[in-house]
Amino acid sequence: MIPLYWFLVLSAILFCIGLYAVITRRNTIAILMGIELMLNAANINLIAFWRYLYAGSNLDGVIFALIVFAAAAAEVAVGLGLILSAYRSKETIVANDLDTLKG
Amino acid sequence: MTTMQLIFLITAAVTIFAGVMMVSVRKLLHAALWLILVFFGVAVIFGLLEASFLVIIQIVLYIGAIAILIVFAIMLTQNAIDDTYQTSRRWLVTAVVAVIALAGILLALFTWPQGQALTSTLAGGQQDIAAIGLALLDPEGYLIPFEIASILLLAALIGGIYVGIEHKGEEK
Amino acid sequence: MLQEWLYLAIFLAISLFIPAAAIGAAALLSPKKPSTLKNSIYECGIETVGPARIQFKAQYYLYAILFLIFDVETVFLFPFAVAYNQLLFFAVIEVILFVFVLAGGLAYAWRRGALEWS
Amino acid sequence: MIFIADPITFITTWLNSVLTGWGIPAIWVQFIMFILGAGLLALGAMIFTIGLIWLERKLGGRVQDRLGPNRVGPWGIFQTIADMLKIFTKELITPVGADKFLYNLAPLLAMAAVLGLWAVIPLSPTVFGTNINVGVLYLIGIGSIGELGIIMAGLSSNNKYALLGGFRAVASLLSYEVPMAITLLIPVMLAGSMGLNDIASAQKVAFIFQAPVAALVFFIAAIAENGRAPFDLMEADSEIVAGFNIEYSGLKFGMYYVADFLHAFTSAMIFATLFLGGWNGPGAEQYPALGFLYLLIKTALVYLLTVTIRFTVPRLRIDQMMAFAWKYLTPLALASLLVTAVVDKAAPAGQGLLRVALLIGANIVLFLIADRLVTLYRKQHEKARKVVSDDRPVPVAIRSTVVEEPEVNS
Repeated sequence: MIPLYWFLVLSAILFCIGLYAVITRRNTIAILMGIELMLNAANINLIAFWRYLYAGSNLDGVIFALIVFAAAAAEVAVGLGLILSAYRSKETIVANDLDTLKG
Repeated sequence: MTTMQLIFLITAAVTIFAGVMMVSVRKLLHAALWLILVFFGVAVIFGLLEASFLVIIQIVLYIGAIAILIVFAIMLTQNAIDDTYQTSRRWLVTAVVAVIALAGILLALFTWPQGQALTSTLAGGQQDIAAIGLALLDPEGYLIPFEIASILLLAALIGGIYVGIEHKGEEK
Repeated sequence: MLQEWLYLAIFLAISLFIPAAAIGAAALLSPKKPSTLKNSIYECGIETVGPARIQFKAQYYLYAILFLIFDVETVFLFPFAVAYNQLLFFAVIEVILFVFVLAGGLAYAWRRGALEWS
Repeated sequence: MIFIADPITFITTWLNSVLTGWGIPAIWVQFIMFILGAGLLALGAMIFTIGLIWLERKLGGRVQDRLGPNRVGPWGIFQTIADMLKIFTKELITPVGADKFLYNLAPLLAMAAVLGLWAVIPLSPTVFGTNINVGVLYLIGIGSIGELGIIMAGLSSNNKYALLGGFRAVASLLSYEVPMAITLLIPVMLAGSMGLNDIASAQKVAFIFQAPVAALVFFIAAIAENGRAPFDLMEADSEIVAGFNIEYSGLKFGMYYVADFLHAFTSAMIFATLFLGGWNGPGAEQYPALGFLYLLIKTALVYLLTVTIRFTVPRLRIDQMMAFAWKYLTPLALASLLVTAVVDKAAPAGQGLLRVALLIGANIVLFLIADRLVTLYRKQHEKARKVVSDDRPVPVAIRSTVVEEPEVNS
């Protein structure tokens, strides 16, 4: 059967790809996409640990992943809304150019 | 090597490839489509972990809703940025940082004493979704996270609409 | 459990393969005589003006947000629906609370005019 | 096992024993059976569509007082086959500037999103693709793959109208998916499972009698999900020429066409399974083949209704369509969910008929309240509209003087 650490390695690689996207990309939407990738990697970790250590006894991992789904949805909704709002007032969505706090 | 392991390896390879393409491709729209492939790969991984409810949620929520929202946002802001202006010049430094982080995680993982020994045989049955429902609504279980999730979603809905709606009269 | 998913995967692969095979066969059977005019973009008979990238209304985005939030809500309610027969009345009250909080969001969107197609 | 009672299971068992007899390992036998079953089901569904298209065109013709196809063969029955031969040999045009890969992938996804639904529909008590325990959510997930196909078609065609049509289509599909997903909760709740075969077998009393409002909402949302009249905004010929599939030709367009017709029938089948009891009927348990017949009859009734609606009702405006989804169907679906949950829990246990009566009563009250609210809302808005339109000239029909014909003695 598949050893646990295979899943963990996959999750680590995906997480680092997401991290790379978050740091290098200048477009805020692309940064958000990187964050989604990182959340997915975290979910793999949660489910893998749940499956291998606690599957018989409780549902912590699954519920945790469910809440992560809800948080990801909330984050995308508000994050993209902010990006659109910034685009409307500034005509740009490049992260470096959005450096003033006033609207 | 069993069939399961083979399926895992293929899925992992495809997922990682799609992830790399997502961060390296120039057009943002194509990056979003690669991201959808990553989501799909993660869904298959959930399937291998016998979490059928999460497989279908991954498809319904991530591919069906979040990815579509991202594509909408890209289309709405597409005049803002031209395709050649995507990555910053420090990409090499960042790549090194990311690889070092990965190496650190992997090192921690492989030096973890019980890590490699943990394997699990598959139960073979279907995931019990009623158990999730019972646990979610159990006051001694996860009722508080369940209700807080509703408030989180409400806040996201109100926030998203408040910032997303075009305020009349504030147009320049 | 994996048997069911294997069946679904095979089914989806086949349902992708059948139309692909049909289109492939049609591509072999059909004539291929491309011309500049034939391959040009259709725009009601006149020549195409400007690029195909057009600006969209923010309205689409508002609907997508509403959809996303309600989709998450429905997904949270599905385990409740499956477990419904084993639950007590108290659980139904909890779900009513859950739904009412989100219905408040819908009411807010309604009042803000986010549901109007302007 | 008797052949007549359950032919499919009979053949499967026979084939299974033959393959095992050849010395093929059990896992591979199952794999082969999966491929055979899935392939035959998908292929059967596609070939079935040929008849379906003829049927719908003929019915549509009759509804609109036309003849419908009547040239090729008796009653024009071979019309679709002629059409198919033609479309097979049409040139496949790829427009300039199109994103080749996505452009070619989109029709496949559109077709797969419809065929994939057949994997979970129980055709008879014993014949179903798989009774997976997330079957209902699978229906929603497959729907979202269809949306993905539409977005891809719109984006890759390099055409303004395709892009506009694609986004309109996706926005309306998203909007109607919300009430649809909420009403899907109700059969799940009443049956206590998400597997479609479990839901079908739980319906000793069809769920339409326990949740008529939910059934109505689901029916309307399903029509909208199919993109059929009166919700055919995405193909509004006069507004956005043909929507997202405008740049497709030959069989690639044909795939959208076939998917459209098959989707309508499949939706009717899902409705029959979720709310009309699926294969349930007298004697269906003993003779599964009879169950298939019941399912077909129920599906045909629902399908006939959708076809009649398609050919009689005019198209809605897009603002009306969106308002209908969000301001009427979604609140109604939420209310129906809560009412069903409360009444079903509060009803005394063990009394089947009383419970059903209570549920029907609650649903009728709910529907009347909703109707009343809509009337009030409309009155309010009509007042507002009158104020706006005061200054405009209002066309008044001039009543022509009717010349009375002299009575003729008969």
